[in-house]
Amino acid sequence: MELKSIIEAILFNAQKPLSPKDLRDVFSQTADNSEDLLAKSFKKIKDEEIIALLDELAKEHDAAARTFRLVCVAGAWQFVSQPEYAPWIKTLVGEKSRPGRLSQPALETLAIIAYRQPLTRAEIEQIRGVAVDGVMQTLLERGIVEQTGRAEVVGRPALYGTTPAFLEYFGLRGLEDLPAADELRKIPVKKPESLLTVEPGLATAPPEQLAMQEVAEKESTPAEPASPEPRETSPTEPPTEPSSRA
Amino acid sequence: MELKSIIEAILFNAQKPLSPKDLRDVFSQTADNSEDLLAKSFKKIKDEEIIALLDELAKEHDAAARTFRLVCVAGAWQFVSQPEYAPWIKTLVGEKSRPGRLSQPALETLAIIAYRQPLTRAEIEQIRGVAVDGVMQTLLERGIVEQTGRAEVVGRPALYGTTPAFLEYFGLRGLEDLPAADELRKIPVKKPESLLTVEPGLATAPPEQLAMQEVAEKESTPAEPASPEPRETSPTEPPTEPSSRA
Amino acid sequence: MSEFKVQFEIFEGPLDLLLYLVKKEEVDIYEVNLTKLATEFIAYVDLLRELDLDIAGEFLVMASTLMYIKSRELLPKDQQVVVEGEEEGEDPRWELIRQLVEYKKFKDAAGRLQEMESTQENVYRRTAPKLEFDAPAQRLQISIFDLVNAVNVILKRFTPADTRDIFEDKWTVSEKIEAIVNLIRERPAVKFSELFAAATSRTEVVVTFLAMLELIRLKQIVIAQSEAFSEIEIAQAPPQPVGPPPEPAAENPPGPAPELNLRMN
Repeated sequence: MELKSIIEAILFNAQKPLSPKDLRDVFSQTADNSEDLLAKSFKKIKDEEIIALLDELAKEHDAAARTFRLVCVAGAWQFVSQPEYAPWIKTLVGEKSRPGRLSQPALETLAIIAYRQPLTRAEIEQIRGVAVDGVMQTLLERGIVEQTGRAEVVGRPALYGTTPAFLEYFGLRGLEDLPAADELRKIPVKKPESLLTVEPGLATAPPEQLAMQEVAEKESTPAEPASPEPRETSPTEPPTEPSSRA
Repeated sequence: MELKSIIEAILFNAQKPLSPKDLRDVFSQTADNSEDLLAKSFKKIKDEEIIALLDELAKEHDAAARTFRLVCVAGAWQFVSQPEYAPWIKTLVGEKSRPGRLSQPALETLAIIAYRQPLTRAEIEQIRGVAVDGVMQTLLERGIVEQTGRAEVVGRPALYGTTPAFLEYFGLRGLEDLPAADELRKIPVKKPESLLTVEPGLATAPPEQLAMQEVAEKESTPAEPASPEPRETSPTEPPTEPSSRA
Repeated sequence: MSEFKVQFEIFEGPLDLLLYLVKKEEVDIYEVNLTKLATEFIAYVDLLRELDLDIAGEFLVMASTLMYIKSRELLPKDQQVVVEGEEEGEDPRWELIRQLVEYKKFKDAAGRLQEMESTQENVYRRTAPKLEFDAPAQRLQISIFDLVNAVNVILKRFTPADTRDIFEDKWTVSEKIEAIVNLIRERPAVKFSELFAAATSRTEVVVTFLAMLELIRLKQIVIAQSEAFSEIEIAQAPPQPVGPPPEPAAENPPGPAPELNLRMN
């Protein structure tokens, strides 16, 4: 019996998703309670070993391409069915108890928080261009967003981030699994050195100069002093009051 | 999507074993509730078709040789884990505090099955004189009795027999090791003219031949025959690890 | 009017409306003619104002920003006012495009989240059936004699007549009981097989067996199996306080036979 198989068997019989630590506990307890030498030999397994085997198992099941997969959601592993079988499973086990779908504004706000966390409400509003009081309320109430701290700036505004429930709701292993995470996490577009005009007399800059990549790869602009953003990689938006708003 | 895959997905998510009829019901209900053309196309599937696919699936899973298999017990299909993973699964789900006693009806039913297998439920009921649905369920769930085939008579009723777990529990090498197996197997049991109304209390009442009084007079009678308290003098406790575990 | 209102509410904010207008132009955001965009946006907002609809403040702010951009851009470059204090990073055109690009990315991300949300609705997690881990091999507390006894009970229940057929007068259970009792008085332990070794017919075996069962039931003898597969031994039960005569079966242990505990644990 391989360790990997035992992990599979445990997960197969679990009533809820199990973390590597949960699995480690099962091995350790079984070692204590059993006379079996093999069981005893698994007394101390490292989390990393378990995780590596879990990843292997998941790959095996993906390759087998059956109707179920082994997935990790928010750090806990579970067997899940492929979504296309939902109609029949629904008949069998009934409708999933799940809160209603999120509205478009809530999804947009959530996307901003997910990719840019932690950030303040003002920063969210700057990206969305509208107030987010109502949707923030919804997201906080549903427990997919939470206050994670306070920005070290004047007024010490609250910083927000996503919760494990967020990962569960969207079936994500972790934040790194968010689609296009690399791209969206960066603060992408910075102003070119000088704007050129497209046509004589018109001030609109030609697209080339605005090409995002050029700018994005330049870390020319220093982080705003007001920025509460702790992540060095993403200097944040300037605080909310641009002159253009006046 | 193949029908076979859908069957797998259903069974994978079932909380209890499903019969071909259960599966048929899931398909039929889903057809009613769904707009999906594929789902609708499974409105009427024949049991035979389902059974054939179940057999195929079971073979596939056997061939995959993972830690679980698809098995049919008493006409109902379910995914089960291979027994060798029991120590860890036991740790996971916890031991039940419920004592593993069998009720007298269950015990009698088990005895009948053990000595007279394979036999149908009707035959068991004929011998016991009462319906055995409840106790059969218990015995099947406990895995000491299983469906072993089908009788080649009208209706092809299921035949039941004891499982290897039964032998293991009693430490028997085989059924031929059952005490007085030859004798007890042969004793004819005819259906009584009228079903005896057996009061539970009378069930073991000594028949005349046993002339208990003689013995009782000679020997001191135990205080509480009903009490199962283990006597510390009894050399009963077997060593903790039976050979089967080695 | 209500039609407009509905339409207007589709937009989450001015950026959303702007994106919509850009999309209508079928050009990349970077290539959009901001002047034209400003005109359309302002027309939209003016229309809504005329219709006396509530307009979120953000739309008005955006409208004024766009008007500013438009007015600037209509001037030849050399006549454009350089506002004092307006440094790089605050060019309103650039600022607007940057915002639009940024917003669009998150709007797209929101779209992907939405897809994941609806997929996830259809992902069912396997919840294993509840296992009863009093698995038979571990937890059943019955002995094989309980089992045999049960057969015996059934047989007796049915066939007083049959038993008479089987148990010829030659051997009676009570005689056998006495024989066993005598045997175990002489020796501390008797092998199960010994009891039957001398049997001359199958009927005698059955009678002996029944006798033994009765003695177990009466706790006159104990039966032990030191381990699985080992030979079963019979011994005299330790003396017990005298009590009432044995109750009939209902209270007879359906569960553990005290003498033999074959738990496989």
